[in-house]
Amino acid sequence: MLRFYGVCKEYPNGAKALEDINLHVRKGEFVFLVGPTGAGKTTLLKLIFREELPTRGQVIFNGRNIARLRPREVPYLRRRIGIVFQDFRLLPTKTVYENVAFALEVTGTSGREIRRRVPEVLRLVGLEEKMHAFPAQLSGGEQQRVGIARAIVNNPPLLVADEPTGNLDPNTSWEIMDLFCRINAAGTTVIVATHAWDMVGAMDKRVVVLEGGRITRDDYGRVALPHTGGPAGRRQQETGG
Amino acid sequence: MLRFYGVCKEYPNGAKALEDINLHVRKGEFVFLVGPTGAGKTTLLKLIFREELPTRGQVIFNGRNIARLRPREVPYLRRRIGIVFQDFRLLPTKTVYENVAFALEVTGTSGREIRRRVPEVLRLVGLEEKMHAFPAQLSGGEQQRVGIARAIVNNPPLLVADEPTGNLDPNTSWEIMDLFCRINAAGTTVIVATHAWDMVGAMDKRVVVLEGGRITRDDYGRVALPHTGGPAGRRQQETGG
Amino acid sequence: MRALKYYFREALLSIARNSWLSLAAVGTVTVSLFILGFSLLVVMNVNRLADYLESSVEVSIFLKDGLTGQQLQDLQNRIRALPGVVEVQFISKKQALEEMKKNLGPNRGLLEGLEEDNPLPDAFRVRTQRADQVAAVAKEAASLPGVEDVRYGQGVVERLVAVTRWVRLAGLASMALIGAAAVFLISTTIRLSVFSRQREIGIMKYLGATNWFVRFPFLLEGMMLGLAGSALAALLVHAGYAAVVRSVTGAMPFIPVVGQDQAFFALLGSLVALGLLVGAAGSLISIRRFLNV
Amino acid sequence: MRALKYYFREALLSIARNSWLSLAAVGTVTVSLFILGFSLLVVMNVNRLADYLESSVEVSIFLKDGLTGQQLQDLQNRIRALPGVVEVQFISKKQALEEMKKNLGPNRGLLEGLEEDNPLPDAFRVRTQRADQVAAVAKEAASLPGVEDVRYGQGVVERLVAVTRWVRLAGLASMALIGAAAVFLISTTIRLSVFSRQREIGIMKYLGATNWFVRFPFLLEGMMLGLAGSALAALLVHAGYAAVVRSVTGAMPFIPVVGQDQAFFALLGSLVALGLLVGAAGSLISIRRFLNV
Ligand SMILES: Nc1ncnc2c1ncn2[C@@H]1O[C@H](COP(=O)(O)OP(=O)(O)OP(=O)(O)O)[C@@H](O)[C@H]1O
Ligand SMILES: Nc1ncnc2c1ncn2[C@@H]1O[C@H](COP(=O)(O)OP(=O)(O)OP(=O)(O)O)[C@@H](O)[C@H]1O
Ligand SMILES: [Mg+2]
Ligand SMILES: [Mg+2]
Repeated sequence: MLRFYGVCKEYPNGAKALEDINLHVRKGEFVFLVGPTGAGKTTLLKLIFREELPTRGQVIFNGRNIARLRPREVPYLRRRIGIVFQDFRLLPTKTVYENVAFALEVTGTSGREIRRRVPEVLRLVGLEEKMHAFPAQLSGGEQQRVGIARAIVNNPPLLVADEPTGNLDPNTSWEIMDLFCRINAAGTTVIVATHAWDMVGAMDKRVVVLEGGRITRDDYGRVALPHTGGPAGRRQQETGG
Repeated sequence: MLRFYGVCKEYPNGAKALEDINLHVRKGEFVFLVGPTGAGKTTLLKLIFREELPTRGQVIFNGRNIARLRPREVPYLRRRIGIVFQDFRLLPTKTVYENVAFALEVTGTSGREIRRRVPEVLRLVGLEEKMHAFPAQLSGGEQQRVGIARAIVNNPPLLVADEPTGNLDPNTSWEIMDLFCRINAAGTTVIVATHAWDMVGAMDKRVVVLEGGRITRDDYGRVALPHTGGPAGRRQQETGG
Repeated sequence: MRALKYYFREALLSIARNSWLSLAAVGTVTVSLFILGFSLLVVMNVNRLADYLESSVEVSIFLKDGLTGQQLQDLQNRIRALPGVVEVQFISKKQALEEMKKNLGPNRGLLEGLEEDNPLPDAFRVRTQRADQVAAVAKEAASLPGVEDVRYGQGVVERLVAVTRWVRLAGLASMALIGAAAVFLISTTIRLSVFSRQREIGIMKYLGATNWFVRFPFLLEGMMLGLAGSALAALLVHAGYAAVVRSVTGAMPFIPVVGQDQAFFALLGSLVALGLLVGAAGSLISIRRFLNV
Repeated sequence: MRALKYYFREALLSIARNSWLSLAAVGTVTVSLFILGFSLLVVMNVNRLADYLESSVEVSIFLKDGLTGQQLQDLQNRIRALPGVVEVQFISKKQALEEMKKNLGPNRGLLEGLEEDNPLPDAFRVRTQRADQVAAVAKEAASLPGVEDVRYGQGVVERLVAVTRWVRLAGLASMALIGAAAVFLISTTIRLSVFSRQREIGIMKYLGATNWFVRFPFLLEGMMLGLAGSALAALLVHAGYAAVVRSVTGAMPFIPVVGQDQAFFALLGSLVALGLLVGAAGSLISIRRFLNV
């Protein structure tokens, strides 16, 4: 479904974010993308929905080279991808309800369908009470969940989530991961970039590790955490490495 | 140093964020503020630096009622508080260097001192290479660290950090916590709102738990995690609770 | 249908929620178009005045003595056929003397006793449509048989022609200028208001909105703000001009003014159309650069 | 010192980094003030023309026959002392006859032989400073000893007075209007550009910046943009007006125009000052509502 061939990304200011990325995500897979801050996770995801174009190499989605899409085709690509942004990207002048509804309006969904789907998905992320609040009136975690609701509301074939639990407490984080697993089980391909190693470690999914713009590991199954959970453990590891 | 007396906060739209908060933070303390998303952590911190005013009750900082400050005194209050914002709040038209320097410019620090301090603190958070990038050219974690650098650059007597590691990988998160500990050891009072229970659990500091706008626990020492680290564990706990 | 409903709801919501921006835009449209409309009316009136002045220039064609009625008739026809001539009036020597007496006022005694042996000639008095046709008419008339002499206020007419031509040109130029300024000011304001929502536009695009889906509410919004502003401007021009005309015709009934006739309402209509157009075009153009994401 | 350096650096950096906003602001200032400046010049010129027309109105004071030189001298002094009188010219009966002959042109033969027994009276011809003083002067003069009759173009003068008074009023009113419009447009643009940086202002306040610390760079920025725009406008007005004056005096040398004299440069100076002021005030006012955090 999604393939990266020798993809490099260098930003105009000279920052090299990705180097020679080769990756194949099959339909129905659940992939964790992990790696230290600044490793290039967000950049990789941005290449998928064409926020950025690769400097070299190709990104193929459903058999089409994303860089070669004509401008008018781009919206239709994006409608097939649900995106949870690291910086939320909520529309500040729209309420929670309207923000989620927007993803449906865009595809021309009927008003009745919108009125049915939106409250349903807001209930899934636990925000039915904040339906008519504006983003500025929400806590960080609530905003993040609005972003998640918006990404899944139109059942996209591919879900791309960038750090979807960074502002959530462990309980809510697990609920969201559960939600992703259920969506995945229903057939949606899911790619999650995250720093939550504890969850990654416990969830038994494919894990792609990105470091300094390169893929350094691509495994299925439980992975060892890069630290042992405390300051002492981390220091040990540091002197050891 | 900081006292809350029967503080309530109800937002104009009717959302009750805090109810009857009584809290005393002593000079030199290190306090974790934890709790589920939407519990009121950010609201509590905003009351400290007067982004919001309490609906009832009093917030006393160094013997002065913060709500009673005259407008012209507010900047001087804020200069004594280093703040890491949950939503970063970097100045988009300033480079990383300028963003950090701004906190010093505000206090009238000399140019020489600024040129000395800023690179030093950027090195502490590992961003010396990104000094001349603009916020939009940074990864989420990098932006967060700029916010941290800015908060600590002028050695404030009180450091207030809202979710400072939400976008950081575990290694970097531990480094930042280490940094906070060292700052705390040097005499700065530190209040950190966070969802990183694993770190809170491992660090042996005072922990204030906020739930639904009320303080439900205020303990020193290691606390039990609210979940056991995996989907199975969480579900167990859920059915158990 | 459904989409249209969405577009209108979005546009109205956006106007309401960005009320400050909307007010600024409407205010700018109103002020700019009010100035434009009023200046246009001033220019129209100055032109009307110039027309009036020009048409009051006369050529006097003095005739030889002793022409027959038939000759006079022929001559009158030939003069009337000259290009630009709109009125030909016959002034007999008797009428001429009466007029001269009137003009001399207290010195009219000078002309006493001339009635019997009137030395003044018969004459035709000719009006042309425009002042710059006077010289040509005078020249043609001078070569007609039976014409003794042709006179007109040479210096004055030339001046008048120069002034009115200049006034017309200046009026046209300043209208073009003020019009361009109004368009610039309005579109700048609308650009600024779109600019402040740059991020929103980007987000919409990332959610799979087509360009037209993003653009349409902005287009509608621009048109509504433009319409509101220009309608207000038209109302103000209407009311203001009525007041001005009232006081002008009160103080100076002899001055011809452009009334609230068809041309006036055409002008108001154009103002409204301009506001609508600039609002629409301003939104479309300014949103373009943010759509490429 | 250090702070001042910081303020200037901030203002310049902000202009450079928000180049689009800055350009929009400068453009708006330039266009608005150019229109204002040019309209002001038009009004000044129309006023000058009105003055010229008014001052060419004359009162003719016809004298009784047989006054002595001493009496004439006394009379002239008393007339000169009347309020508003700027020029008194003695026209002897002989001069009057010559003039009349000239005016009659081809009909001058009418007056032949009158030289010996000239029926015309001696007269004083008086100019007043303003047309509306004519009537009063005429009335006063009529009651002086030795004066036979006083005449002036009654109907015409009254009209002229009405027109020029009206033109002056209308000029003043439209200047006030266009001036207010320019101030509104400029300050709206500056407000919009500050508005788009609302969040930044809030952040600065949360970092402990005093109001003045946040305000000062904006103030400087507003002043710089206002200055740049108004200086450009002044240059354009200067160049444009020079071109207009050249072609007006070429086409109509008889029309009095406001030259590029002291008043002209005072006007340009005021434009620049206005731009600076509105830029500064606009920033200060618009930033105020964002400072309360
Ligand atoms: N628009 C940009 N212009 C220039 N450099 C950029 C831009 N965006 C990202 N970078 C740089 O590219 C590198 C990778 O950034 P990216 O956002 O992909 O990291 P990340 O893995 O998502 O990190 P984090 O976990 O902190 O979000 C970083 O060094 C960053 O500074
Ligand atoms: N400006 C506001 N207007 C109205 N309601 C608000 C506003 N800010 C926060 N709230 C509400 O107050 C409650 C507490 O919000 P707060 O931001 O303090 O939570 P939090 O503990 O920081 O949560 P998180 O961990 O998700 O950041 C939430 O229910 C939120 O919706
Ligand atoms: Mg990222
Ligand atoms: Mg929060």
